[in-house]
Amino acid sequence: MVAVTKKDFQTDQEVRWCPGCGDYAILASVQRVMPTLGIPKEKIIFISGIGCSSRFPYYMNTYGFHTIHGRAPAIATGVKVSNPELSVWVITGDGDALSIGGNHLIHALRRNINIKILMFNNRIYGLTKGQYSPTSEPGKKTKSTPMGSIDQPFTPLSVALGANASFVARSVDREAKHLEMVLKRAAEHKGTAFVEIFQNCNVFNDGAFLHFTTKGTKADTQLHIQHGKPLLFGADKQRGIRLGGLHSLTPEVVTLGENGVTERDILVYDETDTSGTLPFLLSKLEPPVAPIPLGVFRAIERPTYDEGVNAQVADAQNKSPDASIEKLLKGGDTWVVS
Amino acid sequence: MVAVTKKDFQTDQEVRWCPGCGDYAILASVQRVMPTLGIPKEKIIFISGIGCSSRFPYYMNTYGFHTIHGRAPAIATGVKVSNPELSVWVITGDGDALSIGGNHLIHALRRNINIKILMFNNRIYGLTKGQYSPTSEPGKKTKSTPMGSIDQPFTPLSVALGANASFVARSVDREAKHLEMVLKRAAEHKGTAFVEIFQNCNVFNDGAFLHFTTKGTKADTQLHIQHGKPLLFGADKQRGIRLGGLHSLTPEVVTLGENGVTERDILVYDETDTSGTLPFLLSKLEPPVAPIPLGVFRAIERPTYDEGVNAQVADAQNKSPDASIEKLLKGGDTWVVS
Amino acid sequence: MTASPTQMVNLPRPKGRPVDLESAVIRFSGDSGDGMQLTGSQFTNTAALAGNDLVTFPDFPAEIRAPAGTLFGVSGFQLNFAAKSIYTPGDAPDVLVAMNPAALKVNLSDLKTGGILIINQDAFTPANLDKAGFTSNPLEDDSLNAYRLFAIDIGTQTERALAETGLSFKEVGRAKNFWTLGLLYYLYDRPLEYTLRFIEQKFKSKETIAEGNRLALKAGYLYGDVSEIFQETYEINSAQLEPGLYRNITGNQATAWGAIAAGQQAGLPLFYGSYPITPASDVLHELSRHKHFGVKTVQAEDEIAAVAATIGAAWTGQLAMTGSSGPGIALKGEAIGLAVAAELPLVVLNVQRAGPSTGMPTKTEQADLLQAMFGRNGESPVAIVAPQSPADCFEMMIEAFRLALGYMVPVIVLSDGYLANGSEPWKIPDVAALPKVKATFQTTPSDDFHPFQRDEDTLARVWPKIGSPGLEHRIGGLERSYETGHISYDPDNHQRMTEVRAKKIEGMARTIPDLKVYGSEQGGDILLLGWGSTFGAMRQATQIGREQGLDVSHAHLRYLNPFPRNLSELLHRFKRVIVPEMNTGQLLMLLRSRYLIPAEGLNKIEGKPFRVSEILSAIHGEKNKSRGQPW
Amino acid sequence: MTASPTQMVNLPRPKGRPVDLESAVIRFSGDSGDGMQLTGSQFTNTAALAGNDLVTFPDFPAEIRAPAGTLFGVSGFQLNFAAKSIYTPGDAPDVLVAMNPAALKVNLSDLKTGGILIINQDAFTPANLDKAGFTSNPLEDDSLNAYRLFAIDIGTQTERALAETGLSFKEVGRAKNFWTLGLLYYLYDRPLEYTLRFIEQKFKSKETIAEGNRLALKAGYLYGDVSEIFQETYEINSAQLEPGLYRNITGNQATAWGAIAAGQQAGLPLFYGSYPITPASDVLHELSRHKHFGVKTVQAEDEIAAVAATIGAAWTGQLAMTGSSGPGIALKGEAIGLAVAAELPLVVLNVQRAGPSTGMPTKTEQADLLQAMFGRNGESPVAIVAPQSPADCFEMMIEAFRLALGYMVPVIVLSDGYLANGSEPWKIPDVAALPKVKATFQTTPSDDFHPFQRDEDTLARVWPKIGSPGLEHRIGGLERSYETGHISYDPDNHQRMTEVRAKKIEGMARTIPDLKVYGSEQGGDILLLGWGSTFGAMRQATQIGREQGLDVSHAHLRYLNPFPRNLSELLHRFKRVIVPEMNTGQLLMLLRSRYLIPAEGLNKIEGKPFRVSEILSAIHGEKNKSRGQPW
Ligand SMILES: Cc1ncc(C[n+]2csc(CCOP(=O)(O)OP(=O)(O)O)c2C)c(N)n1
Ligand SMILES: Cc1ncc(C[n+]2csc(CCOP(=O)(O)OP(=O)(O)O)c2C)c(N)n1
Ligand code: SF4
Ligand code: SF4
Ligand SMILES: [Mg+2]
Ligand SMILES: [Mg+2]
Repeated sequence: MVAVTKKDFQTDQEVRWCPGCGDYAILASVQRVMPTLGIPKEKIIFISGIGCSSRFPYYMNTYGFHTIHGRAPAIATGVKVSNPELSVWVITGDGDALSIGGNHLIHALRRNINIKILMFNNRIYGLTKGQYSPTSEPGKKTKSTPMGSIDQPFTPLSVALGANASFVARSVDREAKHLEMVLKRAAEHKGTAFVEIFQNCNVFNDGAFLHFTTKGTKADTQLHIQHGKPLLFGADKQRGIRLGGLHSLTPEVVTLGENGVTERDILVYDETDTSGTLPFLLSKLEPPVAPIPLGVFRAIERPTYDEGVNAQVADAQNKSPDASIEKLLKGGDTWVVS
Repeated sequence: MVAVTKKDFQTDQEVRWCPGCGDYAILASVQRVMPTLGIPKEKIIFISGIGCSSRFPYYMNTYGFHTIHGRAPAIATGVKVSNPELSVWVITGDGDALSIGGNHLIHALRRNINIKILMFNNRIYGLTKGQYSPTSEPGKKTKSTPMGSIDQPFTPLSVALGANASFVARSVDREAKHLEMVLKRAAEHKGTAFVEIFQNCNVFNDGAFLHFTTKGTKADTQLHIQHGKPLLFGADKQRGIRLGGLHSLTPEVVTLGENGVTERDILVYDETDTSGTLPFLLSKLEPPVAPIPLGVFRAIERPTYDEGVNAQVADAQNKSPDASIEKLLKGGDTWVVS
Repeated sequence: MTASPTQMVNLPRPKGRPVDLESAVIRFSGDSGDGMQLTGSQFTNTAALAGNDLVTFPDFPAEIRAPAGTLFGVSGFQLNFAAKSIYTPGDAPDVLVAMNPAALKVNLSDLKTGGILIINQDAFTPANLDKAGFTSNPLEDDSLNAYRLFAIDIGTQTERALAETGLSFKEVGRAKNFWTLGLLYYLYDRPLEYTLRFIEQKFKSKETIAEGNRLALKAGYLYGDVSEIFQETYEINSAQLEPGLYRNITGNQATAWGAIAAGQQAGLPLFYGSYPITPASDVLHELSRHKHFGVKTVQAEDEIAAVAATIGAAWTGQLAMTGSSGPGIALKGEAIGLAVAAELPLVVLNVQRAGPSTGMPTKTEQADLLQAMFGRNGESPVAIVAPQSPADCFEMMIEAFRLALGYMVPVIVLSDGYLANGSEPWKIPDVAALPKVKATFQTTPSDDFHPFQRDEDTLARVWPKIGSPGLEHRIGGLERSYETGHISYDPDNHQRMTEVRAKKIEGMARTIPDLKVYGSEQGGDILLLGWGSTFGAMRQATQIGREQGLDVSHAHLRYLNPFPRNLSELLHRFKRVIVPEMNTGQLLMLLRSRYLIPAEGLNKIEGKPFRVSEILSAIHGEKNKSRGQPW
Repeated sequence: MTASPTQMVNLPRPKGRPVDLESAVIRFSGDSGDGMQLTGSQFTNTAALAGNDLVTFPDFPAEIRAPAGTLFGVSGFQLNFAAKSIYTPGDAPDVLVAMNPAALKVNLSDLKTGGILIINQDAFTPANLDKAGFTSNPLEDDSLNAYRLFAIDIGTQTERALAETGLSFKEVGRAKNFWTLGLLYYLYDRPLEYTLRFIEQKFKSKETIAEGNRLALKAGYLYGDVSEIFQETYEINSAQLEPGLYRNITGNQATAWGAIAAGQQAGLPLFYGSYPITPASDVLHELSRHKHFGVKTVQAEDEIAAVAATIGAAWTGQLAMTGSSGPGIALKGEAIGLAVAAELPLVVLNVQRAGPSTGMPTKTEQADLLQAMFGRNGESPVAIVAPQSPADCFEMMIEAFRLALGYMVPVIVLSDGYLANGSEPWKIPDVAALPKVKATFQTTPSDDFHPFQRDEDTLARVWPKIGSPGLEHRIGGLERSYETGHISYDPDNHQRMTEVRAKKIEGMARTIPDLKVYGSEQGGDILLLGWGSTFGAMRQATQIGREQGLDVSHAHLRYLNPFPRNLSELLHRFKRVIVPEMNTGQLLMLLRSRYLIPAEGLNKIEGKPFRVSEILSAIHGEKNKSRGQPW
């Protein structure tokens, strides 16, 4: 019995985000994508940490666990290893995932446990009322950094690629169609899927992504990655990314037709690049120097942790079909007292 | 009063590693490098976590703190922020740094706190007697993985680059000269230096690096990175690494003179590549497909965290030279009761 | 009836002679967006400047901005101000302001029978009533008969007053709270000056908004005058406080300032490593604003990194402090153990909140005492102190550092959400008379130097200044030889070191003040013994009880480990010992175990402070709804 | 005098009639590289097969392989075997084997006066003597006069025996331990068969080494016979154990097997999430070998991830267990709180070691009881059980799961290093009679379903099987409404839920056995009350004390939270209650607080178990070197 409409995935819980929060749009997109996956809703699990974003599971009429700060990927690992048949989704924030939870995140990615991690990146701590996060831009003035933050932020996708994530993607709260495409791709991927979703916190970090989400200019500031296609952008797809040369891995933003540049010079994207160098290069692009790349950066196949664990158990069980406590206790050296 | 010989850095503590352990060679190299740095030994701090490797500080006649498992980079952060004049070294193992301590490691690298992190990678948990670690090769049979491990390991340098480490290097316990060169470079770097040192655990993982440290074959299995030089290797430097082409970031191992390959085709190394893509690409190379790259992968300048913190404090103090508790308490709204 | 501000410099005083009151309790409540915290703190400061004694209790929702009109979005601010000494925000409000139906729903049951109920009737729309779960409009049925109801179209009135300002509809809506504040200023005969000054400063760059708020404030005030809805107005004279210079201060602010003061007293730079968490974050915020005192704050990647960095700072001779709330303190346990083993001076602040687990983050509780005592592996004793009021946080922070530095041990400070956000007038102490905090560094080598050499008296180990030539040494979390400071697995040594670590804590008792009794010092029928933020309710209940002729006394522990030296003797002077706690009996357990006395618990875990009446009824021997387990 | 093995199938029995003994205590000691653990466990198994009762105590250094000859590299294995019931590895060895000077130095003071001292004199070189800190050679001065010294050139003898095997010098050196074992087999008249079989299996693929070890074993045996150095040999008859099938088992093995058995009983797959740590790692190792029982082990990235993954498994209906030692348990505190709040069945194993902090990882202690009780934020009760002997770990693991599943709570199991590595003969239980462990899942929807619905009797919440259609629900660490299971900040509800969480634990007492008294059941002069691994020493001391005519009894708590229901009544039957613990008085504190009795502590923190004599002298009222604080 597969649930078929968005409504089936809504709960009766009053949604407790600030009016105008980007989380609403993401929720709507997720609720729209779920019915298209062909998975009965009782087989879908949402697990979150702590943060505004982490309230998400309450609003999904699936199984949900609102756990503790930063630990959702680890809890999800236990869930998935124990229940390989479930579709397990982790909802987390930039603080939850990359600050307190950074270690669990990279280990989940390394192990390639078949869970989907959606990280809502608002570049701020929302729930604790506005401290800077590991993705806040340097110099950010917040309650805890009145003279501006001095940390260099993480690029979340670079971190994920450094941990050898098998699926890495990025989208934006406001771009429902794009986001839903990315979510579907994540669902289809076998292995850990890491999806960064830029999310506007209109209370503590309003407009953080306006420079590339504004209607009029976004064609020039967004680069939509498509597998097998050249990395072109701009309203009329006249601009693109090419390599600096055979000895330089520095990318250049070029315009077709200028300085003899033709489409043949433009990097053709390959999301299956095994070394991960291509997505890594792309993860470093950002405005104002380059457009912000959105879409699926990487999607490769490698063995999943949950399969591995379960295969070993199955294997061992096949080899010892007659395992019993009796045999266990009486195995090895024993003696009789009479 | 600068200490001038290796001896000055030795303690009277009996060294408690297994006979034959690679840690001895690393200790000797560190003790040889220290006197060359021109830093008085009382200004040198060694901080470690827990593991065989983490016993290191006991054998260095400097200040030393043998802390708890995984937390050394965080403790070192407090030390360095408070004492920017000290030379702070972290000694850690593959388990200590990348398993329990993964989060502190990537955050130290992100912040670029000016500490030197030496990670002894023996690809095993030594102190707890031989469980697999996050750098153990897949399928590894250990006490905790009798059917072989199913985790994909981290590539430590890729993790560090994912976290945007400003200095990343690699060496081997047995290659004293190379190791000492790398240690000196790390010491000179301003920012977090991450150095992976392959270290043989002859009790629980003997010979893990023999395939590229064996005398006879190592010229063919080691690639010594040199800034500004082409990536050549082999006894007679006839083999090298080139890019797969303008559309592919997949590196190829080629032989000079074969298929028209000349030295001009070989990638010329640039350790200052800002995007980090070049070192990332190199971090993915390993035998048997390619030689193991050793040396300084990356060395770039970016602001350090300790400087930032101290600059803000100095700035604030300059602006309020007359700060006093009296003024603090009496500032704002007050009233007199008489 | 809008009036230009110039016209209105002098506002009429309330007509007739205001009724003289000893004290009053007002609760402002409304939607999170209604600005009730601001309204409350404006009234508070105005009352403070008038010399009233006062205690406040802000109570906000867990949500940042819950959807308008919902029950969980209700934000409240209660304030007790008086012409006498008071200790609590008051059990039940005399006046309840409810800006919408949800606020009414949540707060009505607390209002005194016959109390004044001021309601913004514009917000009582069918939609809002529905969201608040009302099936009929309480303004229209008889459900509010027990109160003096003033249903006012506050929204409309504000709109009218601001009609000509050119402010948007939304901006006008936001000014409602100033209108309401004005009305209450009228009711309690308060001057507008403080708030007018505040508006001027706060909206410096937004003159039209400033003007709108000024107009709203005055319009509310004038409405009280013109509409003549109140039959009487009230006056509360200034309290007989000790002479001196006063300010209002919250617990978290006092905590931060106490730490800064300790740094100045010790001549050491303060290091604060923390990770944000409710209700402790404001200490991080406050400290990060005081870099000119040499304060360094590190917002770490998590609580473990925060305490770890702080341990690094402590080792190298800083005044080192880390802070969090219960869940974060749980994470720090292992590292605090390292500070115990390495014998490092470390102050750990726990601003407690309701648990277990995430619990109710914005609600108060004092259920982390036993975590502070025992929340680590092994025998791992630390010192524990607890401030008893918002302002007391200042003094207890200095004490915490004095003990940490004097004995080279971690000291845990137990504050809580109620202290942290609550405020009280504070007589600014004489800075010259602040207690000394002394750091004794070793900076030069001695022949027999090793890092676990001890002071004979305090047993504190030396604090070698890292970086000093000739004092190079290695320490860590493994057991150390008492004699040499080297790693030791010797059985007798482990026994000895375990005892030394305990004795350091016990020895502190010699330097802490004896516990004082309020009431019958020579002993008597009942001793109320408490700790932490229950102080106010206990003291007030004791006063009232004694006025009622009961032989009840009160003592309050600010030192929980070690206990004051006279505690045992003092306990035995009383026939009964009652221990009120916002937990299931944690101090109770320590007392019973240590002194084998049949102390009784009075326990409440509701996420909110005791009412005076709850303690009074316990003194009267009434059965309480909740009695503590011995543990 | 090498002899071919075929020649030697039948070895001579010791000459003369061996002296009959009730029991004997042997300690093997040597360098970490000397193979003493192997020697000890070979002797153990041979004794076990002969039907002796026995208790072992391995004691290894913290270092993996410390440099040869150092004091900190000494490894020991003590074994008590007897013709009667025994409970401890023995206070003082009758026989000490010291393979080098360091081993002699570390262990000599424990040897009984007049005891047998077997020394490998080849290792007493000037260099080794120096490393061990001897200023003169004890074999040459008079310092060993108090013992029956047998200084034997074990190295040389082994070399001679293996001269023709073609083994390298190093390999020959490694066989010394088998030579020594052979000698002791001779001394105690034991058959070589078990060890010969072991050698055959262990060195299956290395026949020359197997042959060398066989030769060494036999040569050592024959040396005893031929050299006639021993004036007498000994015999220890089989003990009067309960009839049945027996095996030898260590605590960690029994722990792992108990968990596997619980899984089989419950019909649930066992999930074990852990991160390696001494002395708990062997449980992970053992469980990972039993995947054929459906056991899943996850070696997580740290202890927090380990408990978190286990919580995920628990939520979805697995038999969920996590394990560590004290420092790791400290890290798990916050997450255990989540399991308390979310009411999940979770077993948490703590194999305690000496603390605080890293402490002495290879040494034993029982100082984490109060951490188990209180090591989390908020009021966060969990159940606690503690096995009392290595084999008892099996039963208590099953109990832990029974309670966790029956009440939907976390249960902490407190083992320790002494139990974990020690072994004893275990009468293999009747599998059919193992206690039931029942999981009650909800799998189908009901009209009023919510995830915090409870069983009226146990108050356990439902356990909805994740994945079942119609039971979709959301849980978490925020406070929940008793009525609806939704998030609730309601004050009365928080009080109620706090009480429910406590009552679940208290209610368990109805299903746990009453505490039994060994000795004077009706009460008497002294009750020794303990928990955990002190059982053996306490029982033995009680036996001896009673034989000496003292009115002393013994009771041992295997359930620490809740306590057995009869505990209060039982305590009051005795004039004195003495509580021996390897901590500074943790159970003592709980008892005194709960029951207000002047129980006395007998406390020892030396990283090693109590001696029987220490407890005996306490019974005799002698002043102990360490008396516990009440807390
Ligand atoms: C152990 C612990 N530490 C700290 C907190 C406080 N806390 C809750 S959410 C949060 C950060 C939220 O930031 P993010 O993950 O970016 O989520 P957002 O609210 O922005 O969606 C913090 C610090 C906590 N609940 N638990
Ligand atoms: C909190 C905590 N968890 C676990 C341990 C046990 N432990 C000590 S060292 C170690 C791993 C050591 O591996 P690695 O860092 O690679 O160091 P190596 O011994 O190989 O040099 C572990 C798991 C501990 N001491 N503390
Ligand atoms: S604080 Fe920010 S992230 Fe949180 S709910 Fe409000 S707008 Fe959204
Ligand atoms: S166990 Fe391995 S890493 Fe540890 S000291 Fe021995 S050889 Fe070195
Ligand atoms: Mg965020
Ligand atoms: Mg290692």
